Amino acid sequence: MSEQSTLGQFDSQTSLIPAGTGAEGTLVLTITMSVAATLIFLAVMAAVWLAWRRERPGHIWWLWAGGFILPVIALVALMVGSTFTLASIARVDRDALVIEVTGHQYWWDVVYDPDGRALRDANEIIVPVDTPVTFRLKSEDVIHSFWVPSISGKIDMIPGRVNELTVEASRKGRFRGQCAEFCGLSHPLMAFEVVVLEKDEFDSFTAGLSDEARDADTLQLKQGRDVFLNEGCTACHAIRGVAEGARVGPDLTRVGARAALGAGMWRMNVGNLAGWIADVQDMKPGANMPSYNHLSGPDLRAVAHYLSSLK
Amino acid sequence: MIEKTDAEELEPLLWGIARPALTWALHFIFVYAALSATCAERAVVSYTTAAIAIGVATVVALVVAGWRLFRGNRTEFHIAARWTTVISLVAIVFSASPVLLAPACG
Amino acid sequence: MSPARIIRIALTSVLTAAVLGVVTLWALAAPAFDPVGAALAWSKQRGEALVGWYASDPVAATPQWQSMHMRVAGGDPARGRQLINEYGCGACHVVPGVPGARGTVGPSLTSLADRAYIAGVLTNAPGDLTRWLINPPYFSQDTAMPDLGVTEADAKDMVAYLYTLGGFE
Amino acid sequence: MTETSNKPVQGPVLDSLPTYEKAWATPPGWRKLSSVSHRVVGQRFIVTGLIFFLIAGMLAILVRTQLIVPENTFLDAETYNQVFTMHGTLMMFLFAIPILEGFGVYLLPLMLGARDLIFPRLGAFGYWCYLFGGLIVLASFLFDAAPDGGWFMYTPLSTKEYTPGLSADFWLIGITFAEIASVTAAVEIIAAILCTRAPGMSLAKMPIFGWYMLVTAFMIAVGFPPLIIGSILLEIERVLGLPFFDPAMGGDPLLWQHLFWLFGHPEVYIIFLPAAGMVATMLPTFVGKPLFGYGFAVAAVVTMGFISFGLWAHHMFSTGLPTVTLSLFSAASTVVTIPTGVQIFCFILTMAQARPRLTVPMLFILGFLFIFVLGGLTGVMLASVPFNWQAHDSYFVVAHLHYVLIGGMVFPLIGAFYYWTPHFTGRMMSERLGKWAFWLMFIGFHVTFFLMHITGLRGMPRRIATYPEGIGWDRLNMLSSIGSYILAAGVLIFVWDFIAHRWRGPLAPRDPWKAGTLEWLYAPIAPGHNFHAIPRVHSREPLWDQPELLENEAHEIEGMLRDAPHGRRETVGCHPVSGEPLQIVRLPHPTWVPMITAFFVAVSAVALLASFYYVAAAALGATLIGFAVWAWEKSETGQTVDTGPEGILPVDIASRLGHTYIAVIGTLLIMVALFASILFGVLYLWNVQPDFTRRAGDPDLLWIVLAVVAGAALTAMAYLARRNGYVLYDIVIAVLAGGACWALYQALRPVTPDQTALAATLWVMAGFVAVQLFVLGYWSVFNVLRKVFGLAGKGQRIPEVNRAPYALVTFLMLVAAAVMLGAPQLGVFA
Repeated sequence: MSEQSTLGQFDSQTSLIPAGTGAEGTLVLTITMSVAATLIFLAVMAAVWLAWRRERPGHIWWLWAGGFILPVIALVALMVGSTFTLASIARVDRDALVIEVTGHQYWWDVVYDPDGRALRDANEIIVPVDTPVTFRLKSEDVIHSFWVPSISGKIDMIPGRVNELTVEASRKGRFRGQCAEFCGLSHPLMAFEVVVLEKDEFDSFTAGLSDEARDADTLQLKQGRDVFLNEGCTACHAIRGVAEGARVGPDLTRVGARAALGAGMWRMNVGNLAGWIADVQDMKPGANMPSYNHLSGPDLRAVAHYLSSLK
Repeated sequence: MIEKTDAEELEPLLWGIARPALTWALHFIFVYAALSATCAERAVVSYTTAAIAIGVATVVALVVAGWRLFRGNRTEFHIAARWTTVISLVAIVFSASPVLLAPACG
Repeated sequence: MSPARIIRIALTSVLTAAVLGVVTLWALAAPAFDPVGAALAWSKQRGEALVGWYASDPVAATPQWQSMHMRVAGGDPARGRQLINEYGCGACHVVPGVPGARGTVGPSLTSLADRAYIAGVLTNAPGDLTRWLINPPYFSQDTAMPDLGVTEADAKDMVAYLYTLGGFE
Repeated sequence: MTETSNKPVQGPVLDSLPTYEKAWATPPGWRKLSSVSHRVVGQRFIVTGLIFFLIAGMLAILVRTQLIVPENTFLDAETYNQVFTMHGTLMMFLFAIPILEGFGVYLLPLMLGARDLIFPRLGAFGYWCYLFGGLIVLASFLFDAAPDGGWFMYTPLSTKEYTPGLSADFWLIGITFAEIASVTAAVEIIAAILCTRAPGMSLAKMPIFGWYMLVTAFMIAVGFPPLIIGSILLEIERVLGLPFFDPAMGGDPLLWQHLFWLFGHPEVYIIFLPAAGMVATMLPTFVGKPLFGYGFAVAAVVTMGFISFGLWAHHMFSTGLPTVTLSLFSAASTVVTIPTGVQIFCFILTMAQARPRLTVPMLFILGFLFIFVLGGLTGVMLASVPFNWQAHDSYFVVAHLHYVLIGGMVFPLIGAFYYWTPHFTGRMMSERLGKWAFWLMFIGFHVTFFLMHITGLRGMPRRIATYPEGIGWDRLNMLSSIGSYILAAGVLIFVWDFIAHRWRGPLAPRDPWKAGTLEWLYAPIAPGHNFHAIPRVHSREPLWDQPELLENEAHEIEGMLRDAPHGRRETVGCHPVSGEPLQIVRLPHPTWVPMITAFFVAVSAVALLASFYYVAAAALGATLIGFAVWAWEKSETGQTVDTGPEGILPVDIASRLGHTYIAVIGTLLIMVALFASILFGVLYLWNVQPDFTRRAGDPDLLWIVLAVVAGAALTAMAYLARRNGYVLYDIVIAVLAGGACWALYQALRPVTPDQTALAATLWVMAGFVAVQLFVLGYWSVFNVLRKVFGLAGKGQRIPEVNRAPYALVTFLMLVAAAVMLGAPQLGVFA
């Protein structure tokens, strides 16, 4: 799935071009409210202009009409419209596909089928098109907010609480999401990508996700894997089949397959990966991963190649 | 204009202005408390009882707030009392509307 | 309202409307759609061509050997800048002109063209730099710079861009 | 009478009334710092507020410069977070409210016909708390510990674990300290509006600015306490580690959001209302006709004041609250449009009565109408929950909040500066610079903030130091930044004009704008004591409807209380509703005590920051002593003063209509709001975390009953003491207060506060009731000393009359606390 990431892709993170039922319903509301607001604004400005030119005092019913009757009518219409849109959007579909996303300081832990095989991945969420998906949103440290403008509105991820939202992507493609609740130093660098696939492509992906990481077949990749095992990376990162159990950092079993690195902020390639491993704190200040700048040249290259080979 | 400006003339009018607004405040607190009681994890009351309680509270609030809506003449404070009542009545209805529209906590 | 005043108001309102329209269109459009930038680049290019023709008087002027040897045949700096962003060089190097290229793992590439050697191993010439980019470990076993799988064509464009960083235009 | 020089001079100093002028003279030179006159303190609030505005404005320019291009390296992430947090904090807490209070403190006595604000020393104390608190918050930059958690400091990011340094403490302690100024000013404005009006000015004939400030004062009294309690809880969590907001220990991060926004939304209406009050005062002046629909405006202001307390959770739509609760707050957020609409249409219909004069303040009023209406409409859009899920915490909200705050407050404020500066300095500000400032600000504002609506809908989140290139935000942000420079240029022109007009501006004539309200009675700069004689008022625009006020010399108009025969500062106390004179209020002379007391509070705040807890405790002790010295003066109840036309009036009466009684009721309103916020916290945690309710042990029921009994006895004694002020009653009250405190402590001993959030909150509730009891005890001991040293005679029982309601409310709090402590055990609520 490592095609072009949404970095630099125009309109990849906008609520004006919807690609999900939530965003579509809201866009209808946005447009109607914007048009109504513009008309009301022009009407009030016309009233101001009329009042400016008028010499005789206005009538009392102006106040009744402008201050009370019209607003009440407009507000009732707004309330009815937005309450029904809310009812249609804010439903939690019990038997829909469940994906659990847990917010950490500056990255996203994604678990497919959490109640079943609990397959961990990170920072890139694969979703089938035209099928309801229930996101189960949690947080491990501070409050984050899960927001993919193209697909649906945002829901906060609050520690100690589980928020659920059922979302249905209506168009294939890659859409960019970003944490919308200020969560610390590298809050601006905490993005993620939602990849919407056909139903069968999605099934093959989740099947592929379950088996272990791709084997290191060349000499350099084997050296890279040994560096990964000896330099303490396994304390935080897990690779299924190589090093299990660590949950502190993102799961790297299919890290090479992700289109972006560092929670959606850099293109996934050997260059960025080597720079990231060597100097995380400079690229993402405040991240919980230390900069591994004590690796020798060949070791750094080997582990970078090994990780980007894990497709 | 009010000729007699002593306190006895104005006091009831002041209360006429404050009463609807206070009624809205108490009604809002009641609705919020009822919704919190039924939608929170502890679920002290069921949703239907909360909805009925809110309905009753709304009717009571509308009566208390709108009690002296059509009395009083054209003087400034009578207008003020009447308008506070009108705005508060609409606000009370709006506060009660979610319960009537929404079938459950959701 | 005297006619002069009406004309003045009409003129100013049309002018402001036009300016507002162009600016809004420009603000909302995608980076690719950049009429202002394209116009600027076109006029700059035309100007350079004109000046260049006058300056490089085919008969009398002596070619500047110094900058000639840094010329990369068929290298497109603009595409090179884009590729540097694609390959993630910014993660380790500071590359002026590439947004977000502020890595401190490798040396800064500001004024790379003025340097004598590449990574202390190869001379700073177009051919060497291109070969270095294609497979750095081949030339220096212990370098930390990985083999990014850069194709020859990409390397040429990247070198063309890198040589715009420094003394020689 | 001094001859007309080319320099503005302060009021006619009459040689014929020597003791009077001497009594009201403001000490010259640096001693002016000890002045407590509302004219001096008011101008200090305004100038200090303006300075904070410029600092915060400069921070805004840094933010916009950082966002001008994608991936900019002008500011690193750490500095950017500090800059935008301080921009929000300074603007909301240290500029908006204090500068409007400054205008209120300065203008209200002049408009209502009083010689000075009702509690001058309290006003001075409030200003010093504001200045010291503001300096503490600003000093955080020097220690590289500027708060960087956003101006709302959401937990758990702002708890010790994720913000280890002192930055959050600087915010919590500095802001809470600066808020003392707002809360004291609120009590003062309530008492001033209700108790010190000119004879004949009933509430129906009060200028509309009075109604706006009265409703704002009540909103501050009820709105600020939730934040004060929230800040105290968060500070206790950061210092003592009690788990209020830790979900693992039975707390809830949303409790902070509820408490903060219970304050947050009323605060933005507290910022809007005084500014709308200024518009409602300036607009009729330029139209030459009274405000259209005075009754409508009063109704709209009152209902807006109430409904603004029902909106707070529209800041929390995306936190996953139940949908029906979201709809409740969505409904309340839409309904608040109606009072706003009524006010706007009152202004429009006022303008319709005649062709308004296009002066600079009028330009800013038109700017206000244009921008605020647009901001209000985007606000209604945000009230719709689904749209809010897309727009919350995006730049759409940044655009909306700046439209309603800059449009709703800054534009009227700058219009007010142009309108009232002649009253401060005696010189007019320049029309030409004013027009330049307006148009630059208007255009710069729209270029900056209108585009942010689109940037927000295009998905750009708030509070991000950099954004990736090419997603669709680059050019919009560049234009916004350019617009912000134009806006800054406009503001700088206004500031230059405000400074330079003091020597370059033309001399202001008497009543330069042909206004109707009383503050323009004297030729600018009015004398320090506002009125030589307080005139009787017959309508809301005395200067229009009573021509004799403007025809002859201001100091010769006939009125009451012309002289101060015994050299004391006095003003007229009136009946709260009818405005008929009721008493003479003796006002204090310039004194250093408020400044010193505020300094001690500052020392305790800084010591708390530096965690020198003993020094902090000592400084608080010194503050208490400071208050005692402050109140240590001979009671003057029972004396009488001949006021001329209104006859002989008593001084400082001890009754329910007295100004001190109304001030105590105002203070009780704040105390009840504080207690209610804690009660909300207890009920919220009890409701949201059911399995933590009794995990930290059960309070001792016997001691709870004893505490309630002690409280009941206390209240009975307090009401007994009202009739006859025996020293014995005071002693018994003090002992009972101590006993009730001890009983509460014993009751809570089995509950360990650091086990669960509910236990910790119960301890804070008991602590608050203990503070109330301590105040009662301290009050009674102080009474004993005053009687023993002969300062309070037989019939002088103001303290006793005022203490009775205080004791009753404390008893009710005690009962409520007892119910909260006892209920879980008794199985009333499982």
